[in-house]
Amino acid sequence: MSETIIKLLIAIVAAPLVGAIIAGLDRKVTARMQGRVGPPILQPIYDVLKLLIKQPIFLNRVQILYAFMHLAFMMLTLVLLILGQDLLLTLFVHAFATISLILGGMCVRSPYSRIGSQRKTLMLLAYEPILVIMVVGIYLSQGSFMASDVVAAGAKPLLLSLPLVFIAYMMAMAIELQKSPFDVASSHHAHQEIVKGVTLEYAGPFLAIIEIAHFYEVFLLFAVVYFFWAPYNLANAAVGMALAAGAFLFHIVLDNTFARLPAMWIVRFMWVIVFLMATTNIIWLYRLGTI
Amino acid sequence: MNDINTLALLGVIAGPVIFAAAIYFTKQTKLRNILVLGAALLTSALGIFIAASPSANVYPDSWVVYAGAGLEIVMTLAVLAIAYNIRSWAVGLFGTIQLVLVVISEFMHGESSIGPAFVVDDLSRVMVAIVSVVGSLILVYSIGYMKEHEHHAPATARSTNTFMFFLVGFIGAMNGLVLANDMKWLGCFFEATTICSFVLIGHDRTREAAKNAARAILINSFGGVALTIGAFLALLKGSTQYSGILYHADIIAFSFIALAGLVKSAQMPFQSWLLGAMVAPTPVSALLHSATMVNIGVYLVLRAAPAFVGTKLMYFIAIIGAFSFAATSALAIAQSNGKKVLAYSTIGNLGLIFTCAGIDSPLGYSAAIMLLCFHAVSKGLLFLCMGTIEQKIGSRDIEDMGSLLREMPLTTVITLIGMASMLVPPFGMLLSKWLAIEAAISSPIVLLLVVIGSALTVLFWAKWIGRITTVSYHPWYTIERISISKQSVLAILATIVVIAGLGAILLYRDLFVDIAIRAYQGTYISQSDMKLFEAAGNIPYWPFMAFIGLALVAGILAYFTVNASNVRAPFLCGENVPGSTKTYEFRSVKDSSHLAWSSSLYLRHIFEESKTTMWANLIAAVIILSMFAAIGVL
Amino acid sequence: MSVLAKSPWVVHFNCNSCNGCDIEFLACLCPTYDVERFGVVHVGNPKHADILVVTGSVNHRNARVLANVYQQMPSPKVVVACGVCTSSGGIFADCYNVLGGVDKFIPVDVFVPGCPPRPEAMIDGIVKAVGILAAKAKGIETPVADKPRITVSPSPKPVDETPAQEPDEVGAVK
Amino acid sequence: MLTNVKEISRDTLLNEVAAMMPQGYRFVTMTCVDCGEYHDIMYHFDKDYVLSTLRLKLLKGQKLPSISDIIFAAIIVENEIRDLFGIPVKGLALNYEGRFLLTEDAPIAPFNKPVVNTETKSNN
Amino acid sequence: MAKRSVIPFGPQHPVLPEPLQLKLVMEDEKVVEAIPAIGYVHRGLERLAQEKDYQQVTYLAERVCGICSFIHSLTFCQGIEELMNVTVPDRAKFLRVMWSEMHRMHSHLLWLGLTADAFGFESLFMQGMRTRETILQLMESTAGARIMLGTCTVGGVRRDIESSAFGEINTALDSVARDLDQMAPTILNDYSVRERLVGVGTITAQQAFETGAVGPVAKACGFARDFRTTGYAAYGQLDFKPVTETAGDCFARTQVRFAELYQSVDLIRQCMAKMPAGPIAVPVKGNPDGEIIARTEQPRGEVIYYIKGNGTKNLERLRIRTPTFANIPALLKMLPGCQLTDVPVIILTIDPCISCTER
Amino acid sequence: MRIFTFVNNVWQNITSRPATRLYPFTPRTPIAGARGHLQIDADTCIYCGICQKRCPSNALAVTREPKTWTLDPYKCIVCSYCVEACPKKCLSMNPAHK
Repeated sequence: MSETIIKLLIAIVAAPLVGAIIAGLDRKVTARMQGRVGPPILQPIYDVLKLLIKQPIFLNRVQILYAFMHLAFMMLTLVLLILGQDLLLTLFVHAFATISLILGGMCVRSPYSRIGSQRKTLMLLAYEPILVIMVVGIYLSQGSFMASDVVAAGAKPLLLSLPLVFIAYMMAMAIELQKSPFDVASSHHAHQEIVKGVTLEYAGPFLAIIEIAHFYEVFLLFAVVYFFWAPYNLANAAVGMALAAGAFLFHIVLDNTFARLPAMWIVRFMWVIVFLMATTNIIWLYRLGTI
Repeated sequence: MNDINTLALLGVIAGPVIFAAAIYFTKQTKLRNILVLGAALLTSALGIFIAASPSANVYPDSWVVYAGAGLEIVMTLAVLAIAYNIRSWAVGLFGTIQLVLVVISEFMHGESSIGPAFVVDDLSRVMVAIVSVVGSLILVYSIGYMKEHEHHAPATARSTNTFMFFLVGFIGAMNGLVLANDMKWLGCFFEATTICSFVLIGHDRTREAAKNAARAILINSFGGVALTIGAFLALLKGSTQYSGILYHADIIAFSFIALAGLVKSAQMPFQSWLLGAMVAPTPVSALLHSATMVNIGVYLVLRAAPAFVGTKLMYFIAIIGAFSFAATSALAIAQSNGKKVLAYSTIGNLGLIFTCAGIDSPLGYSAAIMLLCFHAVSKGLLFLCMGTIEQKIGSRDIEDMGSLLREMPLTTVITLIGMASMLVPPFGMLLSKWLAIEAAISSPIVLLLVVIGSALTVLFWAKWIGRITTVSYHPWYTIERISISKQSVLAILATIVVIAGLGAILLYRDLFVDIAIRAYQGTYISQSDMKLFEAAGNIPYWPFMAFIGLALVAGILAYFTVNASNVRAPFLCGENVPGSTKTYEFRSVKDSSHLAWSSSLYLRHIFEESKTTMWANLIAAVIILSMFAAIGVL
Repeated sequence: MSVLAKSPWVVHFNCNSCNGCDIEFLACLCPTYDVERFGVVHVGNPKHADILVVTGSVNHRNARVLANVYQQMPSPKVVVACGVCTSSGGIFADCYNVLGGVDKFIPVDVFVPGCPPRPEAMIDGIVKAVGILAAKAKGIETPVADKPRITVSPSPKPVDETPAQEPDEVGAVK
Repeated sequence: MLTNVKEISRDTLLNEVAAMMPQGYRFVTMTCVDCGEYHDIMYHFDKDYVLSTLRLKLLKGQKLPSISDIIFAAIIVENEIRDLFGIPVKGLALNYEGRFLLTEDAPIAPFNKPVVNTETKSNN
Repeated sequence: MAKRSVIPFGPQHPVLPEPLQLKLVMEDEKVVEAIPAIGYVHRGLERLAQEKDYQQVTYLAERVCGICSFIHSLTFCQGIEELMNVTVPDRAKFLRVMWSEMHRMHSHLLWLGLTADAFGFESLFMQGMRTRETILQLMESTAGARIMLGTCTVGGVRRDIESSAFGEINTALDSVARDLDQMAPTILNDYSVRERLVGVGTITAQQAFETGAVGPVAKACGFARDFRTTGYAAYGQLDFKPVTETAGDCFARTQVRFAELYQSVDLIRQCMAKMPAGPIAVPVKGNPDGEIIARTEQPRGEVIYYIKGNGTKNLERLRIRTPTFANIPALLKMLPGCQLTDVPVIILTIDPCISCTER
Repeated sequence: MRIFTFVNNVWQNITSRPATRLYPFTPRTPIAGARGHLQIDADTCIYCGICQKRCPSNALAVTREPKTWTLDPYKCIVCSYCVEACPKKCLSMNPAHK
């Protein structure tokens, strides 16, 4: 028990740091791809530290509550994953973390914030089924919903049985990372048509909370990529890491070579092309398996 | 066989009816209210007693069976009377078919071994608990509600006495239905609920109310016909009781009963009566949607589910349910009428229950029962909240619920609790939805529909919650004044929702799992299903509590410690009107002030109601027809 | 060094500018100058910003916008006035619809001269602003920025950088 | 020098303007000059890079009929003239009521010359 | 029926480089109505011009707009010169064309960057701005300043470009052309870019004519209306054809501007090849009298200066009609019916210069 | 119609040195002839006031008695009109920015 708790504590502390460094690397590499020098790699951490000491301006108190919920549910997602719990339930918890953020954007009388929230809802609508399908795929290939069984020694790497689902997951991940063709709701870069979307009315420490939650999310997203080649053994872990690094580069290139596309386009794309892709993979697994 | 149990059983059915009769003849409002309260107390006490008592069967004398038959004929005649009254030849036709079948079946003899006429088993105890507790609370609520409703109801409205009579009677009928095993009694209570709902929906007797009431009785009496046919077919094979049908696995008879269930539960394409029922006073909607009427369908199917494991029929029921879930979730997105959103959500959730029931695994079964319970409580609460809100702000439109948190903080917080229970992970609804998806893993089509549906539900719940919690900054909140009966009921229901929600995982682990195991005793369950079932029962409880607790503590601390001097007006591109009481006012053309307004997303161009409904109904009808084709009826 | 100095987020408001300063400010963000090296992010939203970069003088209509934008920024905050119009009205000081420099409406911490200032000058201004930001975070009183005039006279030696208010008659604004 | 100038009066304005478009003239802009007792209002049209001008002398205090119904593009410039010269424009399709370029504290009709000796009515 | 959304778009908005407000009325995210509110950059420059010496107005005119500043001063000087019958030396005319075209290039590249930004293509924005920096550097080395060149004066230009600098200019132009070639497949053929531009903000040729649209907006509707073809300055001696497209949507406007960038490179090269020797300015005596309309082609379209002199050193009236002023009615025709997502793109494809518009 | 058309550019950027001028750390030598800021040779100046008259933005103030020449750099638009007008050529433009 105490071992679990120590593991959890380490994860809770380390995950946002890793997430922040990934985000920092992201900014650095993006800058280099644009021919710039870019910020220091620790820049996201500086940003959060700075936000924490800024004046806590707010619009109404409800939004503060939602910010905390967002963070807590994001942490809960991590904890459930570390505990090796049911992936589907973890996914729902994660979805609710996003919903809290959406609600935080909606509960203020600020038009851009609300529009951002609505778009974020659409994005949730776009990628959530894909993630559920992914979990179903994991079940079909591993025979269990438990995260612990996916990484258990002797398990088959997921990527072998779920190649199309992996591609679909990449798309869903791009939405959650707010990467370019999909950055309709908010983005870390300026010049957004809806200003900052959901996080528009958060400032100071409250924004820092959301940023930290975002670091958790970044970590989680890459952790899932790692899961695609995860079974316990050193060689596999290296492949998993390489896969995560590849995903990282893919997203930056994606971000840098695409224009932002309209929200409805994204929903259509995800529900038609990506969804079909994922389900094809799933149906293939069904054919192999039960039927 | 226990005398006290029999008495309780009798009390929980006949008690409300007797009270109802007394209420009908009471002249004084105060006395009437006391009687309603008494009925509520008695029913809920007896309901809880039955729920807590061990399983029992009631073998009555033969006269009871005859009484059931007699009552069923009376009810059928009442339907015919209504048909004459509203000049509906279709209802007349349905009534006549029923009458003929019932009378014919009087002269036929069933199996020699007469089973129990009334049964108290796991499922019926759960149902009685829901009906009695939630139903009684709605009764109490309606005392306060009707007092206000009398003031601005149209002059054509029926008297409150009549209203109360049918409302209280309804609960009796409903209890009877879930306890009855004898097909005659079942049919009799089935018709009784149809008639009650007709009267209650048409309570205001406006043109619209009359129209919707007529539609309700039309569709429901169609359901009645299906049930009677089912009973008749069963009788042909010799069973006079529901348990007999199950025992013989009489799939043809059951398919008609299931059809009746689909009609009562307002699944696609029979959903229109439930949407129409929204014109009724809110307690009626609450009662129909949460505790009573719509649960009949799922109850009938759930009871039969373990008996028909692995049949095509169950598979189709699962598909119809899943399809209803997905379609109504899509339809709900385009609605701005709050009650209608709730109605669609009800249909969707019942669809999900059908799906779970149709999946044929203890996991699905346990999910279905859990969903049934949590849905009844949460939806009941939400409807009552809607009624309170509607009476206060005079609108059902989601868009008008902007500053509710300031105007009626208490009700809003309670509404939020209700909505949160539909959406937040460890609370019951989401837990059941999770179980549903896991259970559906074996049938891909059902799975896809459920996945799509649950993604769509997020859209309208998030939109609505967002709108309700929208407030501009205000240093103080209004103190809310609503009648004590309404307030206390809301508080009690909210408490139930919170406690049940927090304990959902425990409840599941310790209660619903056992029920499912008992129900599926002796049926074949695949290894993987069993594994899932076991895993689901073992989810840890503490991380949820720890982190939700953490969020609440931190959030609430921050909520009360942030300084009001840090409040800033929203970002309006710099054109805020300084000093305006409305912080979302901006200057625009001609320097005049305009209100910034951002309405929610309805996607009407995609999910336009009439068009989507048409297509969805068509598809649903095809599925139902293919269901009958698949089992060889057509 | 305070963390504030490491992550100054900038919001830019164009008051009455002729765009000259705006596009030079944009040039700062772009690869050739890339102020993101200092952690600068152009946020476009006053609620997230630490530094307000104003370009252009103030007129009757945008004065209220400027006040709103400034008011919506969380403290500590710093204002950088880029360009001569922003500092004093510049060539437009005598226009009927120009109320003068930004310093008449909000406290300005850094003035950047030039018409338009080159990106280098703007970077200098931002670096200076970052220092002030760090000081403000520590609660140190920062002096009001002045706009020193350069006065020369033949005897005995040129006097450089005298304070603004000293000679009364020189450069009377209107 | 300004070529192709045609003097018109307030009554014939709308007809003259309406006649320009069918002849292939594109509306370019309007110019207003304060000439003491009257405002010189010019409507510039362009055809094949050649400018034609309709010139209207509008006495101070008179209202200017709007051509925005005929030429939508005139809305902006008419509102501008309304602001800068204080000339009331009749029948504007989108009337900013003197709050187009200027706002409440700004000077009224800043382009009008200061009135010396002559009695001209205030335009507001 | 749900209420319609009403949101302020501007004045302080990250995609708008300049303060301009649009009151947008929307259903879901579809714009039903867009009403502009301007006046955030109105300075009253025209009247200031009437109070200043006409020579000084050259510098004032430059600051009508910082993006096409040189062409503003050029137009003003051409007006005054015509009014005072000053003949400008040929070399000065060629130099004026060179700087005009440099300004056109920097303006179009800036526009390209901002538009890329409006449709969320950050690295294209960076690339455009980076290419633009080459032009700015060129302007700095030839004129002494990056933006406000200040080289145009009544009677000629103030600064010469020595032939020795031509090599450097050619190298810079080569590098710009190379950058443009590299960007071309993205701007003209990338799926995501086309998805955002094709069919968005379309106006018909008829609408463009009726609303008096000018510049690339008109050219994208098939009107070959380019004031340079009238041959002011040295344009008469150079060989070029106005670029046109016919679709009338955002993509057509993008194509027009992108092609104009290549055209400008070519025009500067032609200038250097045909550059005559001689003085760069003639002295000017006296004061302007009479009224004149001067017109030139700016990056955004035709600019019109109405100048009325009264024989004193102060002007009687200076009126500036800038191209954005003429394009706003067209913008108002484009906006209703589009999605909120497209609003910034549509606004930016008319390349608004509010500072010009309001002066 | 293609996707990923920008990869070329991105690849080139990442493989070559960034275009950024590391300004405050490595200042650039000013371009000759650039109009950076105005400066005066006080000894040659005769305080005639022509520059003040010419200045479009009233940034200069010259008094004959006592002889002072004052520049408000926060009004100067660096047009160098005064430089051209100065009869003694004592005004000049320093190419360094300020």
